[in-house]
Amino acid sequence: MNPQDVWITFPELLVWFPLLAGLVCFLFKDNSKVKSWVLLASILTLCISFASLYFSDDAKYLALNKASYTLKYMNNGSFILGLDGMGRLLTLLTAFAFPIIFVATYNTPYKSAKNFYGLMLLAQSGLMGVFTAMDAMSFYFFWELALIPVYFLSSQWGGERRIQATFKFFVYTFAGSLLMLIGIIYVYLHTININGNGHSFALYAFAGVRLNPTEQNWLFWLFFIAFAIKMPIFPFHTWQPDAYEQAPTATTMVLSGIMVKMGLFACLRWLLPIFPQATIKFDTIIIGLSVIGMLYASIIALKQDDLKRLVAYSSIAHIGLMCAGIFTKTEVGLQGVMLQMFCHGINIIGLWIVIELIERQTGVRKISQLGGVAHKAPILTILLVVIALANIALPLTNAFIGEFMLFNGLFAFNKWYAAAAGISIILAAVYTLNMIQKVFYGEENSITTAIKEIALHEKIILSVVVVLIFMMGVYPQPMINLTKATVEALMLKFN
Amino acid sequence: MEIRWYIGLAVALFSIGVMGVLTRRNAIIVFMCIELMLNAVNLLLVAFSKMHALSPVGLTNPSVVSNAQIFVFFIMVVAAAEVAVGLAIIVMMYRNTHVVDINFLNRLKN
Amino acid sequence: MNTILLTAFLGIVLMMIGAFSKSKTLPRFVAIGGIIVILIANMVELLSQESFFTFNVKNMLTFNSFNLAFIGVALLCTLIYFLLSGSAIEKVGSYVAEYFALLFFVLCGVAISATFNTLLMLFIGIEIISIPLYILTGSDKRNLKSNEAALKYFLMGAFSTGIMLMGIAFIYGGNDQATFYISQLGFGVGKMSPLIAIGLVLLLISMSFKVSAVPFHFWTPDVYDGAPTVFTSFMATTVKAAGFFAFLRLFDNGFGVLQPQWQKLIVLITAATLVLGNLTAVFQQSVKRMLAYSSIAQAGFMLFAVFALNEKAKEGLILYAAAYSLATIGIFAILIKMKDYTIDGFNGLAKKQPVLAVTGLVFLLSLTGVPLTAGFQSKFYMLMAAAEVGSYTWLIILAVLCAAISAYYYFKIIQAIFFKEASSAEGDLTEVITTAFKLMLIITAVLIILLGVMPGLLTDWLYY
Amino acid sequence: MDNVLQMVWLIPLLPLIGFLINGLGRNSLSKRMSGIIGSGVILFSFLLSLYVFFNVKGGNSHLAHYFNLIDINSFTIGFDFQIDPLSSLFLLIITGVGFLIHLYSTAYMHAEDGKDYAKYFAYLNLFVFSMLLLVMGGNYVILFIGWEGVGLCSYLLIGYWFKNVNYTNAAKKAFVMNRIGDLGFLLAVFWLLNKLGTTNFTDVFANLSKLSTTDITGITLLLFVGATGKSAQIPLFTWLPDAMAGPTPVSALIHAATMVTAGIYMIARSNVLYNLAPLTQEIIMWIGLATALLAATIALKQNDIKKVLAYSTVSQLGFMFLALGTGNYIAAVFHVMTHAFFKALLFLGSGSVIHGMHHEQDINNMGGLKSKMKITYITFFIGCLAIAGIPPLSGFFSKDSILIGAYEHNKIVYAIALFTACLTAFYMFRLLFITFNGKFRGTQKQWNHVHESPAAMTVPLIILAVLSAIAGFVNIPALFGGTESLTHFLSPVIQQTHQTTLSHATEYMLMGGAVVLISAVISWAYFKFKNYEPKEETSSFGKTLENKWYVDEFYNSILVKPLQAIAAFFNTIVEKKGIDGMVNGVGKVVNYGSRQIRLLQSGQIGHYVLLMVLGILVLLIIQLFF
Repeated sequence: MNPQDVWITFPELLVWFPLLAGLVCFLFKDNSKVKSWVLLASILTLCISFASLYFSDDAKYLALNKASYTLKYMNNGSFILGLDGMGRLLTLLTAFAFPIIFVATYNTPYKSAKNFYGLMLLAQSGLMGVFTAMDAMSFYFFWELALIPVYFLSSQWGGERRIQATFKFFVYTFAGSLLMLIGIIYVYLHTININGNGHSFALYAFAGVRLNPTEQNWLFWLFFIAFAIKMPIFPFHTWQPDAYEQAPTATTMVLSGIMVKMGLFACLRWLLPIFPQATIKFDTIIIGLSVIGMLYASIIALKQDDLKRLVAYSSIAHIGLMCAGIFTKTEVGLQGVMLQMFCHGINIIGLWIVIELIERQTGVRKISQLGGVAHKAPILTILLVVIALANIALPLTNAFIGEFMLFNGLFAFNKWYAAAAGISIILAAVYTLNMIQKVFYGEENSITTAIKEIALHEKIILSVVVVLIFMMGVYPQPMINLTKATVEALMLKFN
Repeated sequence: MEIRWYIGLAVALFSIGVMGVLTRRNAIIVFMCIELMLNAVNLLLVAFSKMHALSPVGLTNPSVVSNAQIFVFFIMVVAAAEVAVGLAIIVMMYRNTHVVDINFLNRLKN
Repeated sequence: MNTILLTAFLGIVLMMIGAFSKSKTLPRFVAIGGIIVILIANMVELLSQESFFTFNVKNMLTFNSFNLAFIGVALLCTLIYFLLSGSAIEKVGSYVAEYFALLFFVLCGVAISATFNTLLMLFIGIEIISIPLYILTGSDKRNLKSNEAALKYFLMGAFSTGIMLMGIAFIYGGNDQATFYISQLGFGVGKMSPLIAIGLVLLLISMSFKVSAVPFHFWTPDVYDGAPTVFTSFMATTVKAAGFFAFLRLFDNGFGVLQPQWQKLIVLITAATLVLGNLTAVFQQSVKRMLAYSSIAQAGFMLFAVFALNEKAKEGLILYAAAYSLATIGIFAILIKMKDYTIDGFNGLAKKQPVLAVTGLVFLLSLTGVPLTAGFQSKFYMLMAAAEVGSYTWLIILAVLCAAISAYYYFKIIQAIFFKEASSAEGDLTEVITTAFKLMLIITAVLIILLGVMPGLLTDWLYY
Repeated sequence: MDNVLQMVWLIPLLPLIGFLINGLGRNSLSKRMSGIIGSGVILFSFLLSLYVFFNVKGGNSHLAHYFNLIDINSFTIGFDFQIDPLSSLFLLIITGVGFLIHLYSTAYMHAEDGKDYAKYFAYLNLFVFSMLLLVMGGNYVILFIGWEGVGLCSYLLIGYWFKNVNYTNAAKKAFVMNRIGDLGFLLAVFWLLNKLGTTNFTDVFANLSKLSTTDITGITLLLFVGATGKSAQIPLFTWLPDAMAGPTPVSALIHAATMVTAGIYMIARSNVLYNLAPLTQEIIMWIGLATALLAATIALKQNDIKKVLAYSTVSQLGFMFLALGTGNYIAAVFHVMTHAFFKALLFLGSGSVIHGMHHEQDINNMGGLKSKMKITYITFFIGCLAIAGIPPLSGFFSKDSILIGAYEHNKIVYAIALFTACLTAFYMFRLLFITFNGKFRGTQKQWNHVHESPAAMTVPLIILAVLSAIAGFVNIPALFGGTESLTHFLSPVIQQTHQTTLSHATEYMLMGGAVVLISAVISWAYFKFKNYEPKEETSSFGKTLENKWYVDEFYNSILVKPLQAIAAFFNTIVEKKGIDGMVNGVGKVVNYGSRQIRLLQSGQIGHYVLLMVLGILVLLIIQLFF
């Protein structure tokens, strides 16, 4: 499947199809039909993504399966989309997430739903773009464009303090990405185009750029701060709990399930290849930050009473681990990150679904106000327990494999960091079990007596999540193979 | 006489104009101070043109000398135009608020 | 050449119409028709590289594709401005034709200051721009704010004219070519003589005044705020762009060789402009005044062109002029329709006027510099140009941080439009909106996005 | 030979299937069905295990590789099973005792309604599955999977009655404490992976030469940390007594017979590793000893019938670690086996009592039950004799071999161990006499209710009683002309460092002494407690014991409270005021600056011009003089 002999390639499909589908949403008259439409569209996207797994032969780092437009009037000359192994993994995650989200929130009423779903699909398109962009300009474009719909979703359909919280999130990330823009420009000015004339934004040009140590050092930080804010890792994380809490849950799922992966992905796709020396130079600092963040977030999670904030902080801890995994620069660490990005996405979306279901029925998210849900909704409870245990990386769940590899990499980097980070595993168990105990066990109270067992389609979607969790927990090898080539290509940079 | 005296004089006039703009409160006087500045410029231009007339360039090609003097005329014309507009504005101002004191102009601020 | 003559001619024609016809709408149609003709004429000149009229301008004006391209942009912006806000001009006062006439004279000045090759032409061009603007600022005769703005503008404008002339005089005296031709000043790379230095600084200052760069920007907020909104919209866009273009050409063609010696001044001015413009805009409650400060802030970015003086800078300036003008004209057009000029006046606009809301969103995003809008591309070009210089990286970082601040105040409006509820459910926020107006807004927005994707559409004209 | 062992995968698979059936069909299945399925699958795997057991005799072992869990360039972790004498022995214990307990549960849990009944068996099957995974695993990762799996099941089963907050707290405590241990375990695994690139037992033990002493000591210590968590040793033992919140059969299966011995299994499995780490062994020995003593002292003063047994379990586990520490692995495994029998017996017996007393657990309200609960009494009595170590019951042999090992290693250790053994005898018989002898101290109503348990409960009791009576004979020491068949059976997988070097005389002497002492203690206990009257504890020491040496309180004050405090501090101060404050601070600064700087725009032309002129001068100065 070379781009020459097909009229459209998978990366293009993955980006343009959701975009069109999203625009179509705005044309809908009534809000009831639009739900089925977006569901259909997202499932089609999922099919495309599956197809891209089978029909594209190679998973090389600089994907051959590439769509390159050369528009005369575009300043960066060309506009390159491509899929390598890592790209496939994350586009697959994106494609997976949206149908799940749409089904899970099928009964959630949104005012002016067509705009809501339209923006959701636009966000999906933007995310797909980020994961398939093979040149810096289009990467930056999508990086920002994925943000705008999410900003609107959160500010329009969010909670009490949505406007401030979301705006903080926006400005924070916007400032970060502007710094990255400077970085991109400087690197661009140092690139040499493949055929020797002028500069190029293409990834291969960036990856092959020659920079002296001092340039590498400060450019590295220009890029990294943007990514660190997006992930987010300590101490750039403070936008995140508010944003998660205030956003409508469907959007929170996108934010935490996929968007935070943009930061990690960007580190792997851009940071490491462009600045290997700087990466080696600063790895200790960054891993230190990540580990501090893991402990810090886990400890704070102990004190959270709002379910969403609890999950938010636990997510910060997990992201910290993944970030650390990236900068160990070990094969196992990188593999772990790739796998864990996917697993964490699935698991946390599962958690959000459960929270959404509880909140929709009771109208509260406060742990202290809930209790005894297990009697009322045993199925929900069981599914939640499984997902929660996956969240704390119990063996035979997907997260175990990922975290096992990540910790392994971290241990290879430095025993003591690994030991310190390990404490967060214990803390994770503490706050997760606390949550389960307070919300699901015990006697039901006036609020929770209202709860009924969840609807069939919700059961089904949660079961899908659970099945995924176990499948990848028992046999993750396909996922690992998917990203093997990418990891090997990355490793070449470091030895 | 050396050029520097002319420059000194012109700069002095100019500075007086500027000081006037800074210190006076009556719009018309401020305006006149600005005119003073323009005339300082005229003086300077003429002086320079004479200076250049004696310089090698001027000797070889006298037309360049006249450029400055033509410029002076332009300045005068434009100044006249400005006077027309400016006085009109001041008059309009005076019609609405029977003052021409620029310190009362502070409806627009911050 | 076409533009200069035709605009002047059309100005006179309109005055005649004013004198002999009482029709209120006729001038507008004449103006729109005229501007289209002029635009075409200009494009023809750009393509054929020869004018309809052949005078010997003694090389006092140069018509190359760069200058003509810019004039084209200015004319295009003016056209869109007429189409969007032309009807509003009729509401300012009873001398409609004269207003249009004056606007055409301004355009004439724009054309001259865009093509000048001698300091004399620069001076004349600038004055032809300024003097009609003094009048337009004061055109709302019964309104004290308008009067005050006019007087402030006039006094300070005249003052800066004086400074500019002083500068010109020194330049003339200082260069031993005894010439006003900026292309013949013939400086060496060596340290410049005191006379030149003073003249240069004075010119720099007077140009900074025209483009309202800190600390010579003080007239801007008051004048923009006091002037009738339609004319503010024109002043803040086309005129300012023209000022920048003149600024760039003067310092590129005239003092380019001396750049190392005056760059630090530009750096100072740029930094000050960025910081002060953005900071001050944050606190404004009136959108009109906020846009005035935002125009100062944007000027900070445009100054990068003068700072860099390279190819990218030139392309960037054209692009910036177009992007900034289009977006600002658009947002002003919406503002003119609003009943309440404060930010709260926009509350809940999305519900009542979706088209205005969405197009307004595009304009604001473009001003913020979000990708896929022309605003992003232009900022990108400027940063690129500055980065190519290599030195003063801190200035660039400062610039993007200021851009982040700018998001703060532009998004205040977006929040008001989309996420806040209107104070009263019934009662319109705006005057009646015609379909044509909506259409024009949409076209403008599309133009912005088009330039956002393919800036080449514009920048390639430079190399025609 | 291998083809016989091809079907080992069935052994764990069956319980898994049972779990799935009971779990998914919990609403539709009748109690009877789920009971049958639940215990049936275990019975089958027991039979299979027997089959396997007889096939691995003579030390042939079987490695089965099914698929790769993780396969990357740096290392490969397979989903492997390893069947050899050691694991097959554990298979027997787990499935055998497991089956009996399932059987017992069918009656014991009969009060539960269908759903929960099925849930109970589902959990129990899941537990057996994970436990089997643990002992069959061919590398440390699979072992760890089972290791955490059993932890999860214990969590679920302790919290089985999840309405009760105390129970769920106990469950949480158990899980978290296990997690602490698991972290140690994991780190050890990472260490191995990074040094050797493999976790397969065979490969690891083959390549030990590649490891430095520090590596080995570190790894072994970390593994031991894991063991302390799972097997309730100091400092992580406090969860086990609380775990008694679960149903009694669960306590019997998980917290006496099988799960808690996982630590011993794991260390016995890695004996090769430990033999190279004398330091670790020393530490293990002392910790085991300390735990045994501490738990025994606490057990003296407990009045909850299950608590007593719980502490005795902890104490017995201590003995096993003592044995491991002295390199006497076989003795440890031997004791695991016998202990599995008699402790399961005792727990089930207590369960029968509790069942008979309608969930009364306080022995102060019991007494004289022997008249009404014959079988329970007799079997319980046997169990006590066994655990006390009266010949020729099983406990005697296993404990004796441990003591001998200790004696050879270090006389003081031996003395303390012996003393602890006496304590064991004392508190067990205290329990026995208080419960079954004397006169009934409960209400008349209770007395009328008291009844012997149904056959489904008594039969397992009897079987276990028999087993705990005779199990000792599988490893009769040489000096009784025994063949030490267990030793021979295990020898291929375990390199016993400790070899008996004592003269028979001394051995006889030691044993005799021990037996005499213990019997004395028992008789003392008899006279002290045959007519027991509950009375308020007076001596401060007694109080300390009653309150378990205040260990929980201690942990609370040094760990839990500070952590909560730190969390509160971070949450309110550092996060909100500190970091977020800084971020918002930027916004505030901008706003403030904006408010101030706009005052520059005073509206006065005079000011404007002045500022402009100043600007001009500044620029001129810079241009001309800098």
